Amino acid sequence: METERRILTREAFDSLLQKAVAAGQRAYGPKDLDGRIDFAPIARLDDLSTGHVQTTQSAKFALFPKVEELFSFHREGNAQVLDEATEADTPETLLLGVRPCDAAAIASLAAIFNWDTRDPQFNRRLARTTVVTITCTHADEYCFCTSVGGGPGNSTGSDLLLTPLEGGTYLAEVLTARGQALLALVPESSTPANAVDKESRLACVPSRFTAETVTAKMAVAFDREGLWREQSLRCLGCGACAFVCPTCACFDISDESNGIQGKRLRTWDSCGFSLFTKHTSGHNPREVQSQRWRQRLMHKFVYMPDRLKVLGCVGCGRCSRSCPVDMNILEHVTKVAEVK
Amino acid sequence: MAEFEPRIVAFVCNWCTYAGADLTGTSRIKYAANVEIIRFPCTGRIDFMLLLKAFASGADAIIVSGCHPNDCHYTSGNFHARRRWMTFRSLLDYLGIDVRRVQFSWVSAAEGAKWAEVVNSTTAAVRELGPFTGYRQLAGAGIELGG
Amino acid sequence: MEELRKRARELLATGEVKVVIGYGEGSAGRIRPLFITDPAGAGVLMFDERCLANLAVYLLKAEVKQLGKAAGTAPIRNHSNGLQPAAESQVSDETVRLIGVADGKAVDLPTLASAEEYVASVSLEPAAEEKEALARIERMTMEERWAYWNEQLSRCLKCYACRAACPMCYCTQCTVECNQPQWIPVPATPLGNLEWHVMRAMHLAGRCVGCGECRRACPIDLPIDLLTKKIGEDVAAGFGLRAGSSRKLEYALSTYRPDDREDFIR
Amino acid sequence: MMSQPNLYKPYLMRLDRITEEAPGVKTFKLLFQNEEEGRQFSFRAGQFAEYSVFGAGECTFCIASSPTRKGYVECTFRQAGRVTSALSDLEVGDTLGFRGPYGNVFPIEKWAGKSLLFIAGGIALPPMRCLIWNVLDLRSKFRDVTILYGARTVADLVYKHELEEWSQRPDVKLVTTVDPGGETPEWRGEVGFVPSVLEKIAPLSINTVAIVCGPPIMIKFTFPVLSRLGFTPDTIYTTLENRMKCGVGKCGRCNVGKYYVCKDGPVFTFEQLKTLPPEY
Repeated sequence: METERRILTREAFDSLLQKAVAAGQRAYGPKDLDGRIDFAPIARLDDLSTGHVQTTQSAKFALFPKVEELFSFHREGNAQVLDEATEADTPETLLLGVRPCDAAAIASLAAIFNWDTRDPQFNRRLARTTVVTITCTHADEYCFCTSVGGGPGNSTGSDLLLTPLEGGTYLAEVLTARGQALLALVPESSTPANAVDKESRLACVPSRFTAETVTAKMAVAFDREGLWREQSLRCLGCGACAFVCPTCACFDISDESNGIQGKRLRTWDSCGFSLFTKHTSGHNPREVQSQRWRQRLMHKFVYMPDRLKVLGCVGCGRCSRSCPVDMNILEHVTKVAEVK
Repeated sequence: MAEFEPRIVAFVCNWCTYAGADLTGTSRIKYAANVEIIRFPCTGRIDFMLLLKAFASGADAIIVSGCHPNDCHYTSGNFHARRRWMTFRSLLDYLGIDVRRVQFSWVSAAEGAKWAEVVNSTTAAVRELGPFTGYRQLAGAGIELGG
Repeated sequence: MEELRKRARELLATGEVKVVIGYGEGSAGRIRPLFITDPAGAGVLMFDERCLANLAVYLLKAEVKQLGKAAGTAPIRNHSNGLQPAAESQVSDETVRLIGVADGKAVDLPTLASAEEYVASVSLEPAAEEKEALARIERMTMEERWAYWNEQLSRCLKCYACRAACPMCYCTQCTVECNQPQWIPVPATPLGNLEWHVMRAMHLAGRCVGCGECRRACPIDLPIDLLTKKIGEDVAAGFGLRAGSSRKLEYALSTYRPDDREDFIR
Repeated sequence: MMSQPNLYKPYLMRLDRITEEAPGVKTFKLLFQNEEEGRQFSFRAGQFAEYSVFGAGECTFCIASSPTRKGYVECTFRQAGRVTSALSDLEVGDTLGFRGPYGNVFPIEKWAGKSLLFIAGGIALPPMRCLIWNVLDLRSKFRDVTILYGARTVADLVYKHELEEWSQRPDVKLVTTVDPGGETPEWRGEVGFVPSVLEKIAPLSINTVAIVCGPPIMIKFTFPVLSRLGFTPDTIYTTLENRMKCGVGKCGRCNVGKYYVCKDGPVFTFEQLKTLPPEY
C-alpha cells in the first residue's frame, strides 16, 4: 500500500498539536531546558526545539516510566486487599519530534516486554501513544543508526513521519491508523504532496559496521578478558547509559509501604550496577565492571538478536554523549568487530 | 475545620532529657500531649535520616534534646551531635525546609520545667505554621499510574 | 605537555609507578581518562583547560589499584582530591604519587607532603562564580528554595553517576544499597530523590573538596554540587576545616571543639 | 483492547503451617485464599515461584511440595535478607503473595526405566524434595533411587522427618552426611563433604541420571566425581540460583549467556552449563 504523503503547513502542525492537547492528550516534545534538549510537556509548536541533533534522554518514559505502579495493596486485619490501575488511568500520550532511531527503539522494547508473556502495563501505554517523528536533517559523530538497520529517514515505529521543508512546512508520511486519526484533526489544511524529494534533505550518517558481523565477532570476543578490561577500566559503574538509552528495559521491582497500605513499583535498573546480580549471600556472578560492561554489549548485540530477533541498540548515541567518562559504544563495538 | 493539632516527634537522650521529662511528670507540670518521645542512648546516636523519616511519616515538627555540654554520659556524644545539627540544619534551610519545625535543646535531668516549656512553645509555634503537608506530599508523587 | 609525557615515561620506566592516570583526547573534542602502563604509550597524555575531570576517583577503584602504585595527574587546585583520600587513609605514598600541572608545566610532587605544600600555595576557596551560584539560592525565600530544589531533584533518575564519579564515595556498601532498613527509597520519586541527595550531601560533610565532578557527571545537569559545596562552606566557616587542605585533616563530623558556636540550641 | 492479566499480581495465600527445619530455616505450607484459583493451579517439579510479603518485596524459591499433591504448595527458605526476614516473622493465618509457576521442569518422563541419583547440599534439598516425592509417587517407573544429602551440621539437615521416612523405604537408598566436625555423638550417617562421600558410595552410572543441587562450591567439586564415575554431561541435571525479580524473562537480571535462567532454567544439564559463561 503506497504510504500517503501530504504537506503540512506550520500553522496546521500547530493547530494539530493544540487540538490533540485539547482532546486530553499529554504532548511531549524536545525542548531547550537552559542549554540541554530534553523531552518536556509542550502546548504550542514554538516550544518545540528543532535545531538539535538528539535529546539527552530518550522517549521511553512514555512506554516504560522511571517509576510505575504495578499494583497497590492495603491491610485489613491480617488479610491483604490488592487493587490495580484500570485502563482509564492510562493517559493518551503524543510524542512529537522524536527521531527515527527513537521510533525504531519501540520495536526492541516491545520485543522484550512481549517475549512469551505480554506485559500489560507496557502494552496499555503503547496502545495509547502516538509517535510523530521528525527526520534528521543533520547528525553528529555519535550517531550510527545506519549501522544497526535504521536511517535518518526511517519510518519504523512512527505513526506520522515529518520531514522539514522550506518555510516551516513539513512533508508528512502517514504510516498508521493512529497517524491518520491525528492528521484528521486538521482535515482542511494538509494537501497531497506532489513529488517532494525527501532523501536529499536527510542527514548523511556513514555506515560504520554491519550488525551481523558485530554479532558474530562479539560472540567470539566474549572470552577476551583483556579487551573488556581495557575498554571498561574507566567505566565508573553508574546507570547513566542505561537510563538515557531508548532500548534499555531492565527494571527492578520494590515495595513502598507505610505498613498499612503500599504499592509494588517497577523502576529502571541497570546491568552496570553491581547490585543487579548480587545474591543476598554476597555471591556476585558479575563481580567486576568489565563483566558488566561486556554484558551490556553482549545483551544488545548478541543475546537479543539471538533470542528476540531484534537488536538491542538503535545507534542513537545517547549513552556515549551522556557518559561521564566518555565510554563510546560506537568505538567499542567497532573495536570488537575488528577482533581476529 | 477542627483545630489543627500538630504531631511532634521528640528524639531525646536517655540520661538527661528523658529523665527531665520524667521529672516534669512527677512534678505534675502539664505540657502538650502532641509530642511522641523516642528515647536514644545519646543525641550522638540520633541519625539525621531519622528526622527525614519522621517528617515523611507525618510529623509536623521535631524536637531533638539531650544533655548540656560537658554533662554527656558518654563524654562527647552531644558535642558530635552539635556539629551534626549545625551542618544538617543549615542544609535543611538551604533546601527550603522550615527549620522552625526542628527545635534543638539541652534539657538536663533536673530541668523538668524547661522540658515542658520546650514542648509547649514548639506545639504553639507549629500550630501557627500548620501541617507540614509539603514534605508528606512528596511520598505519593512521581509514581506513574495506569500500569 | 611534552614535559608531562616525559615525566610519565620516567615514572613508568623506573618502575616508580605501575600506571599513570591522565587525560587524553576523547570523542567530539571531549576529554577522556587514560591509564598508561607502558612508557611508550605516554605520548597520548595531554593537558589543557578542558582537563577538569577529577581522576582521583580512579585512585580508589579496585581494578586500578590492582595495577599497583598509580600516578594521578591533575591541575594544582584538584590535588586536594588526592589529599582528602589520604586524610582518610585510603591512599598513601606507597600507593599514590601526584603529578601537578600548572600553566602547562608538569610539577613533580614526589610525596603527598610535597603535594600538600604546593596546594597550600593555592586558595581552596570556591571560585567567585561558585560562590555566586550558592548565594543566588540563599537569596531566595524559603518557599522559593523548596520549590526550586523539588523541581530539580524530582527530575533525578537515580542513575548514581554523582556517586560513581565522586572520589570520596568509596564505601564498599553505600547506605543506598542497604535494604534492612531501606534507608533510601529505591524508586526515583521526589521523596526518594530528596532523601538520597540529603544523605549524599551529609555523608560528604567536611570531606567534599568541591571539585564539581558530581554535577559534570550528572546526565541531566542537576545542580547537586551546590548541596555539598554549601555544607563545605559551613564546615569551613563553622569548624575551620577545609576538605583537601591537608593529608592529615581531621574529619569534621567525628571531631569537635567544646566551644563550637551555634545560635539555635535552646 | 482486552486487558491482559497483570503478570505481577500474585495469588493471595494463607499461611497454613510453619515447620522449623533447622536454625533459621522454615517450611511454609500455603493454601490458596481463592479455592477456584487453588483448583486450577498446577505446576511440575523444578518450577519456582515468587513469594511476596507486601511492603517488604518478593523473593524466589522453588516450589518444594510435589506436583502430585493438590490444593496446597510448600516452600522452604533460610532467613537471610529483607524479604526472608519478613517471611520469618509471619504467623499461621497471615496473608502472603505467591506468583508462578515459572521456569522449566525436570524431564521426568524421559527418565522412565532409568535409575536416579539425587545429590543435594544444605538448603538445596527443597527443589530436590519436590522431585523426589514426585518420583516416589510414581516409584514403579524407575529402577534404583539413591539420595545423597549433606549439610554442614546435623542440625542443618532439613526435612528430618522425611529423611526418616525415606530411610525406612526398601526401594530408596538414602545416604546422609555432615561436613567434618558437624557430627554429633549419636550421628549414624556419613561424615565428610558430599563429593568425597559420593566417591565412597560410587553409584553405578549405567542407565542412571544424576540430579545435583547445592551451593556453587559443592557443585564445582561434585561434577568431576560424577565424570569419573562415568556420568556423561547430558545425564547430569542441576538448577541455577540467580538473583531474580520478574520471573517472566523481562527484567534482564537472570540473563546468563543466551539463556534467561527464569525462562530456560532453572533446570539445566551439565552439558548446557558448559556452554554458559561463568556468570551464575
